[in-house]
Amino acid sequence: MSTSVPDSGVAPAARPSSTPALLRLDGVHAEVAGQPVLRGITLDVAEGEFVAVLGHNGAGKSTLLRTVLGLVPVRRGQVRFSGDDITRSPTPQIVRKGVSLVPQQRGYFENLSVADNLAFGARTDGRIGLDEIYELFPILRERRGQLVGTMSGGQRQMVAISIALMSSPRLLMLDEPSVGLQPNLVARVMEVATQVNTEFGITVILVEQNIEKVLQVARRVVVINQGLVQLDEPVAEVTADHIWQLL
Amino acid sequence: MLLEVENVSKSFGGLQAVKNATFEVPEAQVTGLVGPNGAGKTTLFNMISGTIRADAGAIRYRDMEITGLTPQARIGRGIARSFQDVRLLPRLTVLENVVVGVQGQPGERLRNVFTRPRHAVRSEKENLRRAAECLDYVGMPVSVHHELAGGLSYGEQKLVSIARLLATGADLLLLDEPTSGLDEGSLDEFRTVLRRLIAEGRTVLLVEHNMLLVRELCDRAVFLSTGEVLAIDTPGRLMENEELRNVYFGA
Amino acid sequence: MSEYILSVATLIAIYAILSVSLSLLVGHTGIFSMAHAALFGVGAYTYAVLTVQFGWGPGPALIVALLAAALAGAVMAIPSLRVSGDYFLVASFALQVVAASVFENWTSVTGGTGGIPGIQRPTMGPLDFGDSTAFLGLAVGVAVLVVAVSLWIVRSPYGRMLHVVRDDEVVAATLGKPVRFAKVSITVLSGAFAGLAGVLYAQYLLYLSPGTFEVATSVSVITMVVLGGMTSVLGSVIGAAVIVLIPQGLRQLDIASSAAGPLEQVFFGLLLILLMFVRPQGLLGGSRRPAAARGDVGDAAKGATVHAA
Amino acid sequence: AVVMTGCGTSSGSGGGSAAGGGGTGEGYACDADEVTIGGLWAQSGPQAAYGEWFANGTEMAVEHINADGGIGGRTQIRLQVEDTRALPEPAVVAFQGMVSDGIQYVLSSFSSQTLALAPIAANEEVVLINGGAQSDALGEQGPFLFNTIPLLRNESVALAEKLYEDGVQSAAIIYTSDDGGEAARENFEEAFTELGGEITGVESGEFGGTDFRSQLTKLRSTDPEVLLLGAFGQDSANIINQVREIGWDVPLANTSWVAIPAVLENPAAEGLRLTTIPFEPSEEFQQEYQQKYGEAPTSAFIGNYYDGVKIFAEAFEHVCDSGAETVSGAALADAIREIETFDSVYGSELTFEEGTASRPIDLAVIRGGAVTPVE
Amino acid sequence: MDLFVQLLLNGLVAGSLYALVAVGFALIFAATRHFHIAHAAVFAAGGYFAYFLADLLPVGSAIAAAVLLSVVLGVLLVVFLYRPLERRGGAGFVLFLVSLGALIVIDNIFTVGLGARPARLDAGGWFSTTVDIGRWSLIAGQVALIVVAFVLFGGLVTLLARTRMGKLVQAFSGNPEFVQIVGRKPQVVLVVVYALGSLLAAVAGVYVAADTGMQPGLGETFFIVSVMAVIIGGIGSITGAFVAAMLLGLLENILLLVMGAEWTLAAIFVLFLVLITVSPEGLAKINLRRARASA
Ligand SMILES: Nc1ncnc2c1ncn2[C@@H]1O[C@H](COP(=O)(O)OP(=O)(O)OP(=O)(O)O)[C@@H](O)[C@H]1O
Ligand SMILES: Nc1ncnc2c1ncn2[C@@H]1O[C@H](COP(=O)(O)OP(=O)(O)OP(=O)(O)O)[C@@H](O)[C@H]1O
Ligand SMILES: [Mg+2]
Ligand SMILES: [Mg+2]
Repeated sequence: MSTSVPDSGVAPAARPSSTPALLRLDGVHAEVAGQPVLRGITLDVAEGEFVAVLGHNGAGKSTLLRTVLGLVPVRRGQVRFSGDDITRSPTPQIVRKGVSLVPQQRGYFENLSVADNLAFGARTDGRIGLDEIYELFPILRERRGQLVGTMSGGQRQMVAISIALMSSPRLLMLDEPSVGLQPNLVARVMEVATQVNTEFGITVILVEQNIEKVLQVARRVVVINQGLVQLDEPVAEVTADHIWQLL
Repeated sequence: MLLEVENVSKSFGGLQAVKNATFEVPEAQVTGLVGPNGAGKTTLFNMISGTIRADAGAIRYRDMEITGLTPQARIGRGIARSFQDVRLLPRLTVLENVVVGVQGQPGERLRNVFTRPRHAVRSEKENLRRAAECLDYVGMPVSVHHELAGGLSYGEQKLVSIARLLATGADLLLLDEPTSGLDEGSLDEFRTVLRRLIAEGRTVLLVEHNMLLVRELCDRAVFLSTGEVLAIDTPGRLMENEELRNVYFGA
Repeated sequence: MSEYILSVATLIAIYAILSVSLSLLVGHTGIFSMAHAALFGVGAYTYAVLTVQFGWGPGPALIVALLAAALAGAVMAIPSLRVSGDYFLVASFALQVVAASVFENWTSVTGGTGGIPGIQRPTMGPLDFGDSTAFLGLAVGVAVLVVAVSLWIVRSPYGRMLHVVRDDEVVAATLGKPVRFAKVSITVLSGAFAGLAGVLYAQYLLYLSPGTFEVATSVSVITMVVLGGMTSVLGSVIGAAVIVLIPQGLRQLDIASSAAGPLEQVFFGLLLILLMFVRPQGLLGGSRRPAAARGDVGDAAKGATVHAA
Repeated sequence: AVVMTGCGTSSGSGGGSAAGGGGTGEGYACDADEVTIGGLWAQSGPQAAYGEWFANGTEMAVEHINADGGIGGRTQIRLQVEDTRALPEPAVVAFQGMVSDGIQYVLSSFSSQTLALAPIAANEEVVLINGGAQSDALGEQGPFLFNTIPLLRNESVALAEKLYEDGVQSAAIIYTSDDGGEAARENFEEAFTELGGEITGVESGEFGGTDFRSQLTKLRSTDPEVLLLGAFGQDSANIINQVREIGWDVPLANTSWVAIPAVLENPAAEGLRLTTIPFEPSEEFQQEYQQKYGEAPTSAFIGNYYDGVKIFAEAFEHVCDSGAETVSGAALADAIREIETFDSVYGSELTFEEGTASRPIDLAVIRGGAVTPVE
Repeated sequence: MDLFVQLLLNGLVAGSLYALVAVGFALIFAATRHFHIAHAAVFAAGGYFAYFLADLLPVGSAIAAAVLLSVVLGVLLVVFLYRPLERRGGAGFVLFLVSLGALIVIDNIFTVGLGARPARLDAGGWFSTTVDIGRWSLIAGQVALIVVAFVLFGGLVTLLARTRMGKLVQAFSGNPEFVQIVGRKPQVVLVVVYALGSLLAAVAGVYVAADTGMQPGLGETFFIVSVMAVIIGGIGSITGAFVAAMLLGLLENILLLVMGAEWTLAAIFVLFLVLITVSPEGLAKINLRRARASA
């Protein structure tokens, strides 16, 4: 049903920045199941930024994050992280460079216990350890022996977020982390995202549907539409209504 | 009362997911089922729709006990559900996904396929028309009717799953987090659909974490926590409740 | 036409019936059966035993053979009600081995490994199916009928219901579909078709022995179905033709040594591998590519894990 | 009849298809430079080891005849072999192909495939030679099937009689559940009990690489005087080992098919009693075979197929000598019946009785790694 | 009684053989969801390689080299067939058929090499020395087989339960893609799993070659019974597979007391069908209940 959008689209706003880009996408094209999904994404994210990505269902937000991580092959264009070309690097190698993703679905191992799951995120040099996680999600301490597959939808989501946080990445990508979470936890997750960004200088890319929430936490907004960057502005320069109209 | 849940319990191994839950769902209203993650909402849905069996307690629909019935029998009486994780059939087309919701199709009986082919064909036409209507109802354009459901975006899938629910003709609709992950546009669409349904006299039991939506759409809400019903009230009053605020809504 | 060509053409028609009947299960209902050779065998043996051992006429023997194969299909459906995916694959494997074992060891009825010689082809009025051309006509006629019925079925609402059952049983149940009945009825019908193929096979070969109805045959029928495209009824026909013709084609290569047989098998294996790389959706499995190619054996094991205990 | 591509067009050219013509009625031309005969046996699958012996015997005979200038010093024989995996269906299809190519004479083996071919051979009037299968049903398959191997009933009955004469009163049977093993059991059991002997127990196992120890353990508890092995090839060798490994010293017996190197060289087989169809090819033959195939020609199968080709040559000449211009399958079959007795590579004579070779059967014993006759 | 105990001992031997093949398959299947029917070919390869190499090397080295080669074979299959195919989106039946193709190819290549003669490995005189156990007996080769089966099984369980690699294998079995997202290499898991699984099967293959000789088609027979054990044991449970395989071996032999050998396998299969119809999750269901209760 996707009507084709000409490659030119809306040119992304030039983003002069004093710090060198941590992540740089240059005209990235990608396909899923033979269908073009990303059609030339160009995006720079500087170290320490907090970028929110918005867009319709099916706009290609998840695909964008998965492409950065090498889970979706790049057809055309280039992805650089911290100056290195990672366009064709295997996922584990990219992760080791310091990129973490909380996927939209199944960001955990159902068949392992909570504790075993968290161990996969643990880093010896980690700034966020088990204690911090258990403070954030107390239920996980209580249930540390339970198989994640037997937990409720929201409980699983907590595990997924925790694994990514514990890996203490340079770039943290969150794909709708609050889906299915109870309201007070949604707020907590947003707080934590802000906290790791400001306290530890972790660069954050957050995909979200809730515009108001996004504007509260992020410092820059990127809107994706039909596989292209449609808007790319600092939060200060956009309003919810403005974005509403784009969507 | 359309649906009565009385002292229903369910344990998984050592974990009691639902404890003596009792509540009612009045006809032609939207009743919310809210509560923290892991409260037992999905588990309750599973028991009402018959995909799992309650350990104890009774479930009544239109004053008839349905506790022991199969899922097939329950939908036959007019209870239909959606899934937290959508569950469309990705290899069927959008229209097929909806038409399979229609109950009592003569063409689904192998015997009729051979012995009464004309009858089956005629009613098939009628069913397809009805499915198309349901898709129209949720705002899906005709152009997507023959696309595979697997290729739809998440939001569209959710709308199609509601169309499928409508096609069943059921009176009681169980919706499990129908809006999570929907973009703002689709959310609007969903609101409209739900209002129209209620206006038509259907009954909805809605699981939802989006409290703005609950407040806007629900007449009453059941608050569930660690498997127990803590309160039943209007959404507005529930949200003012200090205790619930702490465990759920947040400051 | 030479006897040879008639013979190969007849085999293609018979295997087409068999593979179409299996595609109803595998492609349309998601029942991955490794026991199709057993159903085929039940039809063939019932017919042969009744006509040769008990002197029945071809008509009644045919009817009983179809019923027996349908019944065998019903028996096969029982585990399919409880398990799916890999579990059923292995369950049907077991059924296949049990059936083969019965064909081989119930010597007093099936003649054991010695088999049943002396089967006759039927005559119908002026039509003598002992004539190879007439028999080919019969086989093709039956095949066309089976294909037509199968196409009609998979395109009916009943077929659509099978697809729902195939893709998600929980959803099917919550939509009010009679999941069990759907599975049993299609397995019974598929069994009857396989039995029909078996009867034709007995009449074609005029001799039965258990070797024909072993796992290897089930495997080659599955190959026919997958080759043609699991959800394509016509594809199954093509798959059958290709699998029957391959050894005939290789024969023309005339590799004259004792290694010819194994090399032919090696070639067949390589072909299978190559096909899965080049066209996993099968020859006619075109339009609905991504999903069809994902056809899932691994389903039952979802959430299964390696654990030491 | 429509003839397969490449057939009939090159008659007499020395190409692969001088057989010419298709279907029944016609046949080989007496003045052809080359005629084709068929071979149908397993080249792959579990039975392929036997296929190799059949092939070797057949090939040697073809080479010998061709080296001597062909049949009647003129007609070369060409051998066309196809793999059947010992299954009936591929055999039938391949056979039909051979018939369409005009072949009038086909060597086959394995009971089930040969039983499937027999009615078609009769219908198409093509001679079918079996030198490997011993199932008794092969004795009643009409005028176009000739067995160059005695059937099991002949051997098993002889074995039962000779053992009983030796004073053996009771026997247990272990057999493989293939047609050969099955027939061996049935015939022996019937003959032995008829004579007044007692069968103390019967056990079976799958053909091919089975561990028989448990069955043997069970049979041991029935305490028979002799254990009959209804198995051949490696299975037979395995059973012999396993009998001794479980510490059972019962005397063993088997029919001639047991005499393969793996058994003869095995000290555990010492003293095993067996029927033999004395296969004593000439020194020359033995040397040639050894050189060609790297083993001694101990299997009688080799001889049976060698004879099968020789019979063809003799029958072919017989037909042409009688003034015919073509040699049909029917004519070949008649010729074989007329000639009746042939020289055999066995070193003895071969006589057909109702289509089945009657060969002398002796009782022997394995001693010092060799089959030694007993008086 | 004498007979019964001897049959039990024989059952233990058969069970050990099935267990080696079954545990290897269970590991591979649970971790990868590959219906690796070419496992049967790896089993056969163990026997064939040992048979061929015994002409060139002392028997001990030949066996070691044969096992190593089979392990390499198993790993090659996953690296060059399954993995690339998965990359192209193949799964389920597609992988099954490729595996089937590989089985046919490998089996027949050996047949060409052998001329279909049974490959009987001469493992030395010790192999068939009778070992008396009370009034009963086994041969030394059988005793060795049982010991090896238990040792390898124990080692594998320890490895899975105690090491990081074990956890990684489990993680991979649950969510292979997420393994990459947490920065681990899935190839490593695949290689380890196939190497270990193939090792177990190859050892069983060597034993069969030494005992009765390896033959075309033999691998499939052992494979079918072993897969059945995997299902009875509960897919994913290594211990379940081991125990079920042992039980099948014992049962197969004990059934001889009441029926002929031609029916024992059929009887086991019928029993299997009844069992999975009644309790689809196999023995693991019981395990799972216990695990939940303790959670
Ligand atoms: N496995 C798949 N098969 C077919 N199409 C797919 C698949 N995965 C994604 N797509 C298609 O790719 C497009 C982009 O999907 P993506 O998941 O990136 O969207 P999104 O912006 O994350 O949407 P949402 O907000 O719903 O999560 C959609 O049109 C979707 O239908
Ligand atoms: N099959 C199962 N085995 C063990 N525990 C289970 C199982 N299913 C659910 N649970 C547990 O039961 C509790 C209730 O789960 P349920 O899915 O009903 O929660 P929910 O209210 O729907 O939560 P959410 O809002 O997160 O979806 C949870 O603690 C969960 O861990
Ligand atoms: Mg997304
Ligand atoms: Mg839920």
